[in-house]
Amino acid sequence: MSCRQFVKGNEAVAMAAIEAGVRCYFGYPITPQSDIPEYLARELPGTGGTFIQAESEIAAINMVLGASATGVRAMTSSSGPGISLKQEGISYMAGSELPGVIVDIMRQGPGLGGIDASQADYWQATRGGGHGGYRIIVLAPGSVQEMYDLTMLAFDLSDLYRIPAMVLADSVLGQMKESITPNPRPGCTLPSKEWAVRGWADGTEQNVVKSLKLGDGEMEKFHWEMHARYQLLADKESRWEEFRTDDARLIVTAFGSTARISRTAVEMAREAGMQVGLLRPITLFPFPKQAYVDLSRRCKLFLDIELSTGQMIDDVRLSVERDTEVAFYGRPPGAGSLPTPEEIFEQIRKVYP
Amino acid sequence: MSCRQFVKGNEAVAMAAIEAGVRCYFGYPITPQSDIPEYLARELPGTGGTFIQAESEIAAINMVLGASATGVRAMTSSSGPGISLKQEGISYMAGSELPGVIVDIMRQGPGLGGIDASQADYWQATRGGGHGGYRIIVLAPGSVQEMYDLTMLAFDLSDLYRIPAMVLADSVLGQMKESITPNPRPGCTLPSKEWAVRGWADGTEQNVVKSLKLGDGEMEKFHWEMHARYQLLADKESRWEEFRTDDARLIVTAFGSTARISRTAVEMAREAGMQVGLLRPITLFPFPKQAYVDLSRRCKLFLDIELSTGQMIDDVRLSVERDTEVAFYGRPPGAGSLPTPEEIFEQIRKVYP
Amino acid sequence: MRHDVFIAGYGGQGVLLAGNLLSYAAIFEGRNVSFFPSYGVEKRGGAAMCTVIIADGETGSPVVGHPSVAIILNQLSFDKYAGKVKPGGFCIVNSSLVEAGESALPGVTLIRIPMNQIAVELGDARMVNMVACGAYVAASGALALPSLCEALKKSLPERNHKFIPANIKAIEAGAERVREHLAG
Amino acid sequence: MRHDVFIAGYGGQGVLLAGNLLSYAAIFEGRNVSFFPSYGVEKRGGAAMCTVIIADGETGSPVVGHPSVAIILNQLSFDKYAGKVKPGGFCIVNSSLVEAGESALPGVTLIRIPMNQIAVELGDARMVNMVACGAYVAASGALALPSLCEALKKSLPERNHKFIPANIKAIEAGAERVREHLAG
Amino acid sequence: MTQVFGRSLSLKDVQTHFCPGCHHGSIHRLVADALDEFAIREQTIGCASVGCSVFLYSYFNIDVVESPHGRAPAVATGVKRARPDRIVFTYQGDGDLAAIGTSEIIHAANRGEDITVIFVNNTTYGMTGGQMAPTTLPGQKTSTSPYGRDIKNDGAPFKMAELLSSLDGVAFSARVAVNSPKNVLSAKKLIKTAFRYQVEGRGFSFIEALAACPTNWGMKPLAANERVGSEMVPYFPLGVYKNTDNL
Amino acid sequence: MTQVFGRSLSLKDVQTHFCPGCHHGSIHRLVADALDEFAIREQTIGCASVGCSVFLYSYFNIDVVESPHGRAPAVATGVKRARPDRIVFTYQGDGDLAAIGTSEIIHAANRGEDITVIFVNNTTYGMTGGQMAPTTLPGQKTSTSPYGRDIKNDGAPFKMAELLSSLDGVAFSARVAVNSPKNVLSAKKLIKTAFRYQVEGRGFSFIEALAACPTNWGMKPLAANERVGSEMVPYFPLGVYKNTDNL
Amino acid sequence: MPKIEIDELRCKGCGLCTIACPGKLVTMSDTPNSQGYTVARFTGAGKCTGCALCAEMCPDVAITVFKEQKS
Amino acid sequence: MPKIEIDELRCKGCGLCTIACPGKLVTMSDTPNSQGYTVARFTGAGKCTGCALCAEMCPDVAITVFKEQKS
Ligand SMILES: Cc1ncc(C[n+]2csc(CCOP(=O)(O)OP(=O)(O)O)c2C)c(N)n1
Ligand SMILES: Cc1ncc(C[n+]2csc(CCOP(=O)(O)OP(=O)(O)O)c2C)c(N)n1
Ligand code: SF4
Ligand code: SF4
Ligand code: SF4
Ligand code: SF4
Repeated sequence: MSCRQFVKGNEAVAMAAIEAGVRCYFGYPITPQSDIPEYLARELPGTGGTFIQAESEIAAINMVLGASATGVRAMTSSSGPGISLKQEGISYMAGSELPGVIVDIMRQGPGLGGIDASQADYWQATRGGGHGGYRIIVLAPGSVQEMYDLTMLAFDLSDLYRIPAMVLADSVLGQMKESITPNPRPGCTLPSKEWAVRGWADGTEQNVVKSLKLGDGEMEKFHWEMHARYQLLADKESRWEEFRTDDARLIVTAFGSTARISRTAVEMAREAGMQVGLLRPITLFPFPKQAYVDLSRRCKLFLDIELSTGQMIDDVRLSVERDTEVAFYGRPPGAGSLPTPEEIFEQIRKVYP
Repeated sequence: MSCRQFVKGNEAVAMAAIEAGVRCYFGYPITPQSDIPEYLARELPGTGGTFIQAESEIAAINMVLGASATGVRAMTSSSGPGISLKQEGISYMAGSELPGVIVDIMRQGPGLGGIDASQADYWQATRGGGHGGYRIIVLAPGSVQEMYDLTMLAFDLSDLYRIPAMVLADSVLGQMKESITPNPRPGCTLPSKEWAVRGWADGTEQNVVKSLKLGDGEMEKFHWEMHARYQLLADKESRWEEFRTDDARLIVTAFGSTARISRTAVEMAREAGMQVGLLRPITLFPFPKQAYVDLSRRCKLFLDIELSTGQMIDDVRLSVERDTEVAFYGRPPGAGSLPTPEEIFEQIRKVYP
Repeated sequence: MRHDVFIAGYGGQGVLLAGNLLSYAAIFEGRNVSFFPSYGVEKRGGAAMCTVIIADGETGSPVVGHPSVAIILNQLSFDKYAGKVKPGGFCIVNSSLVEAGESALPGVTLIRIPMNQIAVELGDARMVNMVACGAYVAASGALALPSLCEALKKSLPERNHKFIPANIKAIEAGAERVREHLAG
Repeated sequence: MRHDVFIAGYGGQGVLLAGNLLSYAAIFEGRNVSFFPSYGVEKRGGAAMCTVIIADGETGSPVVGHPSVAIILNQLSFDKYAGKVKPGGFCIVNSSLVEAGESALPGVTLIRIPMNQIAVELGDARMVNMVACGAYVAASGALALPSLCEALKKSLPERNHKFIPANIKAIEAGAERVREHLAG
Repeated sequence: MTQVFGRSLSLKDVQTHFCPGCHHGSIHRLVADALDEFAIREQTIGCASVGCSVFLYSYFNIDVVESPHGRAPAVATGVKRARPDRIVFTYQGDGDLAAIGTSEIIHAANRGEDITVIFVNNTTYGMTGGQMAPTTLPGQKTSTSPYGRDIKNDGAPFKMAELLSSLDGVAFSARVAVNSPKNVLSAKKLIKTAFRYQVEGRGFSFIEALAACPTNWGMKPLAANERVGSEMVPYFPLGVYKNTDNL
Repeated sequence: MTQVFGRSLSLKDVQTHFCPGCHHGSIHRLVADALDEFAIREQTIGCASVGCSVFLYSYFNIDVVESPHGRAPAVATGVKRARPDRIVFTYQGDGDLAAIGTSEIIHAANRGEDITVIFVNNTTYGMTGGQMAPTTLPGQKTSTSPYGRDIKNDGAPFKMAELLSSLDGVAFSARVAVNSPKNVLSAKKLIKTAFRYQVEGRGFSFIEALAACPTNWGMKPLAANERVGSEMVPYFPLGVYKNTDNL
Repeated sequence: MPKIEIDELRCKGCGLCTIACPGKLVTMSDTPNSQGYTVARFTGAGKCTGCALCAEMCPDVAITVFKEQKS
Repeated sequence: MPKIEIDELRCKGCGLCTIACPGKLVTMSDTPNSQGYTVARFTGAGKCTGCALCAEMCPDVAITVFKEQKS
C-alpha cells in the first residue's frame, strides 16, 4: 500500500506524463483541467523538462507540434473551448504524422457552457473536429487509476502509430480523488524517430515535417495509408471492458464517468434479479466494433447512455448486428447535476425485456 | 436570357449574399474561396454594407458573432484550416442561438494539404467540429446556380431557426463558371429578432446574448430544445434531388461536385442499359433520412461516392433500411486529380447487381 | 461495508478539507475511497460540496443520489441537500447557522450541533469542519477517531501542522456532542 | 450537341482568357457552358489549364476524362494532356513550343500551328491564345467565328477593348491555318 | 437630508459574486457612473469577456453580448460596425486581453474601432484560480509560476497601456487604479474621458485599471489593496499615455 | 580564375518557384549566407510559414518544420525548447506574421525566445493572390482593398520592427531592403548579426526585410524593385531599431 | 448632520472603507451577517462631513451618503 | 580578366542585374529560354571589374563571378 497515492484524476494524468518521459508541456489554463498545468509547472522543471504557459491554446498546440517534430515527447491539455481552438493544429499534426498527446477534460458546451461534466465532445474527438479528414487515437479512462494508465498508453500508441492521441475524460474524472498505484513506465519497444528534425549534425538526411502534399498521387496515397493504419489500430489496439455480459439480456454501454455510474446501476439491476451487463469502450478511436459484434450475436438489446443528446450512439448502431435494438438514454448534464445510479437503474427497468 | 450571368461559384455566393441583404462580411483570405471577399470588398460598401478583412479567421467569426447579435445579417467564408479556427466561435454562436452564414469552400487536408477539391470536411460540418454538442445547418450546392440559391436559403433558414448555417462546397464549385439567374430574394416571413442587442432606446427589455448556462436545469433544457429544433429541421427542411431512381436497381449517392460528376456517370450507365439512379442530398444537416428510407424500401443496393475515405457513408448507413447494402467508392483527391465520369461509371459496373 | 456522505457548506467553511480528512482516515484504515468535489462557476464561488465514499470493495459510482449521511454546514446547503439523505440515514447539521425542524426529514435522524459555537469556544471559528468530522465519525461509526487524528498529518499542509492538537480537540468535541445527543 | 475541350499551357499564355472567350461565344449562341479552371499551389504558379464544356442541354460533369479536343500551348501540357484526347478527336498544338510526333496520338488528329510565330508576325506575342481559339473554332465547328469576335467584348476588360481588332485578326489567322491544314 | 452618494442608474441593485475587496466591483461602478454621466445607458451595448467579469449583464442595466475568451474586441467590432449609432465597450481581464486576446486587441486598436476598452489588470487569472497572467509581476508566485515568474522563461509583464499607445488608431489610453479614494476619483475622471471620446466619435479609447484579487493573491482585502500601490503602481505607472484632445 | 561569387552551401542548387524579380529569392540567399558564415547549417532547424516561402525545405539544405499559417513563432518555441542546442529560425510573410500570427510573434518576442525571425514585408498576401496585408500602404490598391487601403476602415500599416523593439525580450531588431546592391550588402550584414545573436545565445533577433512582389503589385520586376525604394522605404525606414551589443 | 448608511446585506467586510474615511468614522464590527461576513459599522454620528470617500472606496456600493443641501 | 557567367536556366529575366552593374555590362537579350524568359546577357568581356554587384542583386542566384586571385 505504501506506494499508493491519493490524487485527483488530473494529477494522475500529470504524474503519468512525467513517468512517460514527457519533455515539454505547453498549455493554457481552463477549468476543469488546470490542475494538470499546475502540477507540471511544479514538477516538470525538476525533471529537466520544459513547462510553458502558452499565450493561448493555439500557441500551445503549435509548440507541441514544434517540440514533437524534434522527436521528444510533448503534450498539451485543455477543455471544450480550448480544444476547439486546437483543431487546426491537431489537423496539421495529423497531416504531418506527428505524435503528441492532447488531454481533453470535457466540460459543458456549446460556447462557454459551464464547467460541469459533459461527454458532448465525443464527435469532435473521434471524427476529427479539424479539417481535411483524419482520425486521432482517443482513450477514455473510467477511474483515476485509468487516468494514469491511459495517459501512459497514449504516449506509446501515439509514438508507435505516429498519430496524435487524446485522453478524453470529464470534470468528474478530472476532479475526483482516488488512491492509485503510479505504475512505472512499461518497457515497450518503439521505432526510433528517424523522421524527426534534428539538424544534420546528427548525421541524418534532410528531414522535413510537413503536411503540404502536392506531388502526383501523394495526397491519395497518404489518405489510403492512414486508412490502413486506422484499420491496424482497430485490429490491434481496440480496448474495452465487459462486466457481467455473459448471460446478459440487456447490455448497457457507456464510456468514462457515465460507465462508472452505470456499473453501479447494473449491480442494482443484478440485485433486483435482472440479467444486465455493461460494455465500456476504453478506446473510442479505434472504436471496439468487434466487441459489439460479438455481444450483439448473443444479446439483442443494448442501452446506450451518454452525457449528451447522443453521439457515441452512432458508433454503437454502426457496430452491432443489424437485428439488434439500441435504446438510448441521453443526459446532457446541467450545472451541478449528474445522473445517479438510481436514475440509470430506472432507465434499465424501463427498457429491460 | 438577358439577366443571366456567367460567373464563378464563389461570385455567385457573394452575389446571393448581397441580394439576401447581408450587412456585414468579415473574412480572411484563403484559396480557393478568396473570390468571395474580393467580390464583396468591391460591391458591399456600395450597398451601405461593411466589409472588413479581419486579422484572422478567429477575429472574423467573432465579428460575425457581434454583428449578428445586433440582428443584422452577417457572414464569413473560408476553407479547411480557416474553418477549423472558427470552430470555437461557431460553438459560441450555436450556444447563443445566433444566426449567421459560414461558407466553406473545401480544399484538401489535413493540415495545409492542398487547394484542390475535397469533401473531407463533411464530419466537421455536420457533427460540429466545435465543442459542446450542437449541430449547424449544412447546405451542399451542386451547381453554380445552387451556390447562389442555397446561399440565399442559408440566410433564411439561419434566421428562422436561430442556428448558424453553412454552405459547404469545394474548389470545383467555387472556381467553375456557369450562367446563372440571380433570382431576387424570395418574400419569406421571418420572426422579428426580439432577442437582438440594440440598446434599450429601442424600447426593448435588457437583451443578453450568451452561451453560459448555470441556472438549475438551464443547460439540460437548452440541449433538449435544440434537439427538438433539429428534429423540426429534419421534418420541414430536408432537401434532396433524385435522378432516375424510380426503377433503379442501384442507387448512387453523393453530394456537391461528386454528385454532379456522378450524374454524368449514371447517364452513361443508363445508356449502357443499366437501371441506375442518383440520390443527391442537398441538405447535409438535416440529413434527408426519409429519402433514404423510402428508396431503400425499393432498392437494396446503394453506392456512396465521396472525395474522402468515407464520412457521409455513416449517415447513409444509419438512414437506409437495415437490409440494404451500401457499397463505397472513396476518392481522396490529389493535386490536380479528380474522379471522372468514366472512373465512376467503372465503379458502377463493378457493383451493379 | 460501504459508507457514503455528503458534506456541504459555503466556501471558507472547509468543506473540501473535511472531505479530504475523512478520505485519508479511511485510507489509513486500508479502505477504498473516492472523493468527489463540486463547486460553482469556473473555479471559485459560493457553495462548496463534496461526496466521500468509503468501501472495503469497489467504491462504484462517484455520484450518489441518496447518501446515508449528510453533513450540512449552512442553511442553503440544508435546503438543497438534506432532503436527499436516504431513509434510515443521518443528517448532521450545524445548528449555529441552520434552522432545521425535526419534521423536515421523515425517517432521517437529525443531529443538531452548534458547530460555530463549539469552534469559537475552542478558540478558532475555522474549526467548524473539524467539529463536523468528529460528529460524523461518532454518528456513523464508519471510521475510528484515532484514524482521523492520524489523517490530519496528511490532509493539512506542513505549515499548519502546529494546529493539529487544536483540531484534535475540535474533532473530539464534535464526537462528544453526538454521543450526548444519541444518549439523550 | 455537346463539345468539350481542354486548354493547357503555362501561366502568362492566356489559357484562362481563351477558355472565357470560348465560353462567352457559346453563351452568345445561347448554349449552356461550364468553364472549369485549375491551377497550381495556392493561387499562382507555373501550369495553367481549363476545361470548357458547351452543350445545348445540361453540361453535366465539369470534370472530363477524355475531351474531344485539346488545345496545347506548351510542351509540358502536351506531355500531360495530349494523351487524354478521345479517339476521333483533335489535338491542336502550338508547334512553336511543342515537339509532337504524329505517331504520338493514335486515332487523334494532330493539328500543328506555330502560334507564337503567327502571333509575333501579327505584332504581339501575347495573342497566342487568340490564334488558338481561332484554330479551335475552325477545327471543331463548335462555334461560329463571329460569336467569338462578339465575345471579345465580354471577355476583355474595358481598358483592353482597343486591342479587339488585333485579336480578331489573330483569331482569323488561327482559323485560316486550320482550314489550310485540313485542306492539304 | 438628501442622498449625495448612491448607486448609479446603470448599475443593477443586486449583490455581486465578486470576492470581498475585489476591485472589479469598484471598476464596474465607475463605468456605470460614466454611462450615467453621458446618459448613454440606453444606447450602450457591452461586450462581456470571459473572466470574473463574465456576468457583466447581471450587474449592468444594459444590453450585453458574451464574447469568447479574448475575442471581445472582435465581437465589439462586429457590434459597432453593425450599429455605429451605439456606444460599445468591452470589459476584459488581463488573461483575456493580453494573452489569448493579444491579436484581437491590437488589431481593433490599430483599426481605430470607435469603441472603449476597459482592461482590468490584476496580475493573475482570477476566475480559473490564480494562474500566471501576462501581467504577473517578476518573481510573483502563482499556481502556474510556483517558483515565481521567471523573466527568462516567461518574459516580462506586458504594459498594455503603453504598448497600445504606439498604434495610430488609438485616440486615448490611460492607466488608473482604485486602491485609494484619490485614485478612485481620478479613475472616475479618466473613465469618463474614455467614454467621452467615443461619444464624440474620436476613435479607440483604452483604460487599464489596476485591480486587487485578494482571493488569488492569498491576501486579506486590505493587504491586497495595499499591494496595488506598493508593487503594481511602481511597475505599471498611472497616468494618461495618449490623448488626442489637442490634435 | 577562381570563383569569387557563387551559391552558398546552405542553398540547394535548384530553381525556385518565385516569380521573376521576387525578392524572396534574394532574402533566401542572404539567410543561407549567414548559415554558411557561422557554419551552422548542420545545427539549424528552419520553421517554414504559410506563404510564398512555404517551400523553404526545397531551397535550404537544412531540416525544416512546416508551421500553420502565422504560428511559426510558436512552432519555433517548441523546437528551441526541445533542442536548445540548435539554431532555430522562422521565415514569415507579412500576412503570416503581422495578421493571423500577431499573438504568436508578440509573445515569442516577449518571452525572449532564443530564435531568429526573418519577416518578409511585401505589403501584400503573395501566395493567395494579392489581398491587403497589415503592411499594405495607405491608398494601395489590392484585391481586397480595391479602392485603396483606407486608414479609417483598415487602420494604418504596422511597423513591426519598431513595435517589437519595445518588448524587453527582443535583443535585436532591424529593417533591411534588397532593392539595390548597397542595400543588399547591408542586409547581408544585419542578417548575419541577427544569427550571431542566436549563436551567442543573446535572445530574440528580428529582421524585417522589405520586398517586391511584382506579380501582385501588377508591375514589371524593375518597376516593382523601384517601388520598394520610392514608396516603401519612406514609410518603413531602414535601420537597426534595437541592439543589445553594448549592454 | 451628514451621515452614511451601510447596507448590511451588501457589505462583504473587506474593510476598504475604514482606510478611506479621513475621520476614521467607519470601523469593522465582529458580528457576521447572514453570509458570514463581518460587516462595517458607522461610528461617527455627528462627526461625518459627508465627504463620501468611504462610499467611493467601497467595491460593493454598500454605502449611501446623506447631507443637508445648502440653500 | 574578371568575368561573370549567367546561368540561362536559372535566369528569369527580371533585369535587376542590369541596374546593379556600375559599368552597365549586363543587358537583356530578347531570346526566350526554355521557360519563355528572355534572359540577361554579359556584354562586358574585358571591362568587368568582378565587383559582383550584379550577382549580389540577382534574386535567382543565376550569376557566378570569376577573378584572378592576387598573389
Ligand atoms: C478558450 C478558453 N480558454 C480558457 C478559458 C478559461 N478561462 C476562463 S476565464 C480565464 C482567464 C481569467 O483571467 P482574466 O482574464 O485575467 O480575468 P479575471 O478573472 O482575472 O478578472 C480563463 C483562462 C476559457 N473559458 N476559454
Ligand atoms: C489558417 C489559414 N488561413 C489562411 C490561409 C491562406 N493563406 C496562405 S498564404 C497566406 C498569406 C500569404 O501572404 P504573406 O504571409 O504576406 O506571404 P507572401 O505570400 O506574401 O510571401 C494566406 C492568407 C492558410 N493557408 N491558412
Ligand atoms: S477571484 Fe479575484 S478577480 Fe475574481 S472575483 Fe475574486 S477577487 Fe475578484
Ligand atoms: S507572388 Fe509575389 S511574393 Fe509570391 S513569389 Fe511571386 S513575386 Fe514573390
Ligand atoms: S468597503 Fe464596502 S464592502 Fe468593504 S467593508 Fe466597507 S462597506 Fe463593507
Ligand atoms: S537578376 Fe538574375 S534572374 Fe534577373 S535578369 Fe539578372 S541574371 Fe536573370
